[in-house]
Amino acid sequence: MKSDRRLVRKGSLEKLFEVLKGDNRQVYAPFSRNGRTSYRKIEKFSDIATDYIQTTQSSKEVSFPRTEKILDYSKNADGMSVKGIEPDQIPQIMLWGIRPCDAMGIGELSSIFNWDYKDEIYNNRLSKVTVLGFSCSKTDEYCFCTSVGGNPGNTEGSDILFTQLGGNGDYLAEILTEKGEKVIALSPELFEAAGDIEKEKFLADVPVKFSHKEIYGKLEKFFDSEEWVGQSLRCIGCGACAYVCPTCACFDIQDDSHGKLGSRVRCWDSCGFSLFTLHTSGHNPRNVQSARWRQRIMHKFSYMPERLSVYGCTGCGRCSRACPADMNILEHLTSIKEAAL
Amino acid sequence: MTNNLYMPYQMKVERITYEAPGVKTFMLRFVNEDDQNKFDFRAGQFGEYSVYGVGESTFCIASSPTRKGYIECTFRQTGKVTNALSDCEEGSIIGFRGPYGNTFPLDEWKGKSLLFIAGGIALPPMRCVIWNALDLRDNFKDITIIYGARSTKDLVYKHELQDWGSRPDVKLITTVDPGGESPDWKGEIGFVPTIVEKVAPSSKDTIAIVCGPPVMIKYTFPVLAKLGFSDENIFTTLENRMKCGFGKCGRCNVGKVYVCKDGPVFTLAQLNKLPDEY
Amino acid sequence: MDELIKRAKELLEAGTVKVVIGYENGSADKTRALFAIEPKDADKLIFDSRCVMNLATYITKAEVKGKGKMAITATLPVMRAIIQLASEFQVNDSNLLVLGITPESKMIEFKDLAEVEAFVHKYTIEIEAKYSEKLEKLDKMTPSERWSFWIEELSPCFKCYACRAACPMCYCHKCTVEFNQPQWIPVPSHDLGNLEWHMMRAIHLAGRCIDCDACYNACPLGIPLNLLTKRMLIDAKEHFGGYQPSIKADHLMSTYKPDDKDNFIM
Amino acid sequence: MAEFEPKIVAFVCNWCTYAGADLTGTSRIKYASNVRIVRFPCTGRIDYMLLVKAFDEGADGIIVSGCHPNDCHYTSGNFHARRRWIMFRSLCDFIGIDIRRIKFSWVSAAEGAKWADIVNSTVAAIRELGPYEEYQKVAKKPVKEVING
Repeated sequence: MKSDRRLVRKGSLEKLFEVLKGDNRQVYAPFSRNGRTSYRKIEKFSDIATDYIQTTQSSKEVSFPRTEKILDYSKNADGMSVKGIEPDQIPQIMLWGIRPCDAMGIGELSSIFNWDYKDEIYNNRLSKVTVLGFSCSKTDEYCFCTSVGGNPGNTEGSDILFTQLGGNGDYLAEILTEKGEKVIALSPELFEAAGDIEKEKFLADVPVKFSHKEIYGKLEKFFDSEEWVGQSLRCIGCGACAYVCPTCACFDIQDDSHGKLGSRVRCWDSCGFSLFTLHTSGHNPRNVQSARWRQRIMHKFSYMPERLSVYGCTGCGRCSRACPADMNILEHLTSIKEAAL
Repeated sequence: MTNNLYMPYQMKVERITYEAPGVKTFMLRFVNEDDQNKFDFRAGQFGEYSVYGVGESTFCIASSPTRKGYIECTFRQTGKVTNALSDCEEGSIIGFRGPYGNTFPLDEWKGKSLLFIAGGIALPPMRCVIWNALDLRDNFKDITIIYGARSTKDLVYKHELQDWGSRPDVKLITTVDPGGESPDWKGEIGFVPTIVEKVAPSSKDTIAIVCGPPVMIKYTFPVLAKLGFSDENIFTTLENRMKCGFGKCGRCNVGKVYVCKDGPVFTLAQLNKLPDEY
Repeated sequence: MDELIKRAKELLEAGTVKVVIGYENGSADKTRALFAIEPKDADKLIFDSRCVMNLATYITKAEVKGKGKMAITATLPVMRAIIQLASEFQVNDSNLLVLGITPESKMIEFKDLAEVEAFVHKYTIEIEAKYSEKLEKLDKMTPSERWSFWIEELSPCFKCYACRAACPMCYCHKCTVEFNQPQWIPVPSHDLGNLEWHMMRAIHLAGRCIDCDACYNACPLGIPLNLLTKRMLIDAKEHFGGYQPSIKADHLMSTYKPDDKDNFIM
Repeated sequence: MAEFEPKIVAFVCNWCTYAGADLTGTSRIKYASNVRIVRFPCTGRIDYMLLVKAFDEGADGIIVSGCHPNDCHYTSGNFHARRRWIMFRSLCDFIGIDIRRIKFSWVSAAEGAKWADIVNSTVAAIRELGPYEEYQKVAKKPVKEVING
């Protein structure tokens, strides 16, 4: 649908926040703590962090929590009773202040959970989320959304996209979906008519560093390259990159038991861990860090495009910012682009 | 929730058979009759078996799809879940979800001879196909089974081996590794590849299905090639670590191929195209 | 650090070592580990105040160790880690050469690890004032307040294990957290799983932690988990007379004194 | 509501305290029945994680007991254990685990009466403190449905 463009006064944002918070809805927004920003449930408008280029953690945790119950069980005298999770236990969530790259990531994550088998647990949770995106006016050297099909004012994935018109100005609101319209309906008076606004001039400038098609083509023949070994030598094999990534979906399934009661949970896992693919026999198909690093890159830029027709990277640059060993994905992709076959 | 992919069927352990040291076969029946009526699978598929409070573990369905009303699985006690399964008694309730993965193309094999080569604990995935083929015996020409284990006590399905051995329409060759024989052992002594070479089954109109430890498979493929089997006519299964079973959890892939969805059954021709990461 | 570059080149050219581990410029204003294998790679070596990552974490990494004899640019915390690792038989003179950097930023090349130890022993491990203050503040709280503090502080932890990966002392191929028979520590990251993981890590580092803050620096969520190990260090000082890594001496937690404190035992 | 009965897990060594507890019984000394005893070869074998697990599974208090110094069946197991207890106790205190709920003692095979005293006094102390709800709230807290609030 053609997006409806409205103007929201700077002072109206707080009013909108108050409206959104009510009536069995929760607002999740960026919150700063220990110098890091992540999404959490916000009660007070003033708690929302504003001074960030990109949040430390992606908003993935809202639709794909790091630990998520998939069933409950209890042992009793008659045997076993097992119960699934009811969708109405999940509240309506307003996801406030996410960047266009994160919003694009929602689509990529959804493709993983919906190719072939449809993951209803994920879909249910996502159906309760309304995405209120905020365009980027600032960028840093880690950003590369424009190289992977995004841009600082990308509307993809958002229900409403807000773009601030200048440093301290009002906001252009692009209402993109039905969910977005429902938000407007909650307090239409906050959304004024917008004149002709050239949104692009208020957006950050993110230079294109490569084209993802170029990387895709290269990776097809790159599996046995020595480049992986060189790149991964300083990788220390933690899961930080995967856990802050908006599109990494690898998970583990674990049982959590307390006496006769317990639940089965789905929790995040990372292809960077050495035991990720370890067989019970002791055999490990990816037994060196270079194989694990290769899996991370290949999965995002070769396997996903081929199998799911989407890329597994939104160019948010979080993995590079979070990496304790300074593995920089942009730099590594660029060197793959330039490497001789 | 209507469609929770992770929700297992409740299964009752109806019969436990001790197969070999640390190896048991469970016969499982659906607690809910509805589930049983809806359930259907094909030879080669696998499932996720779970003990509540402990976790899930992946292995194949070892019974034939032609035998309705129950499924069987055979597992060796090695990890957390298989140990907990092993502690189950007859009557216990466990979880099972599946079936997942692709299947052995038995329909395409109609009118051909079948050669089964298995080693050790790898007979269970093949047992499913063997019984499936035997139940539809008229569809196939010769059926040959070559099965080897470390020692006589490690041979699984001892009763069925006797059964197959006594059938006129099956040629069964069992073997144990040198030193693994008991005084009354009447089968062959030697490693599986050696025995295959010795038996030298004909490759004419024949499909070879090979399952076993990596080292056995590695040395069996060249023998089969020498006997004239084409890569397209050699089938095997890959076993990778899995959590979900349906292409989401991200750990079983070999390159772009997901063992849980595109496998576990592969022809040698397909395997040759995969990167060396399994 | 021309001296460092020159020496690294010599070592690589002569084949004395196969790899020199040091720092190079990284992205933004960060520095990162450099593995110089060809002599020309050594041109990228740098050293300045931004170089805080503990490089000793790499000397137990199979992919690095597998290259052959290593030389390492080692600041004081790195040297301490090396000595502790040597005392646990993870490195020795035959596979490691130490190019030390003194707190005054002077390079000194050590003949062997015994010399490194002697150098390390010139300094004691002191808790920085800003941390002492935090610890004191915590000590003044009631146990219940501390409990709430830690549950809250640890709640963001998503168990990426960056703290473990960055720690030079966490070199086990299979960590306690990965043992599942029995399942000592719940795998999912929830309050209990996070609490037990960090408790376990702190206690396994008691008497081994050289206080380099690598775990804290690595944590993508900025959790102050180094307070736990610092507390262990203070206790070691109070009860066992202090900790100093040493190749030959007994490990603090695998030895005892007949007169260890026992006023809490009935 | 019925009076709170503390659940107490005692981790004891085989050679001294377990024999001591046995003596308490054969001497017909009556003592509180709130204790579940877990027998170990030596206090040196008692991993601190076991104590944490006891709290996980619902214990309100813990007793750890072994041979007196110099009496260890394996010469020095209890000395090593003592060092670990010092550190463990301090860490627990720092994390905010109520260390009044973890009691350490030396009880020899001849001290049947002392064992009864320790159990009785521990039970009384824990009864005073009440159930360890603070810990149980965390241990049994259902997995968070959505991200941290």
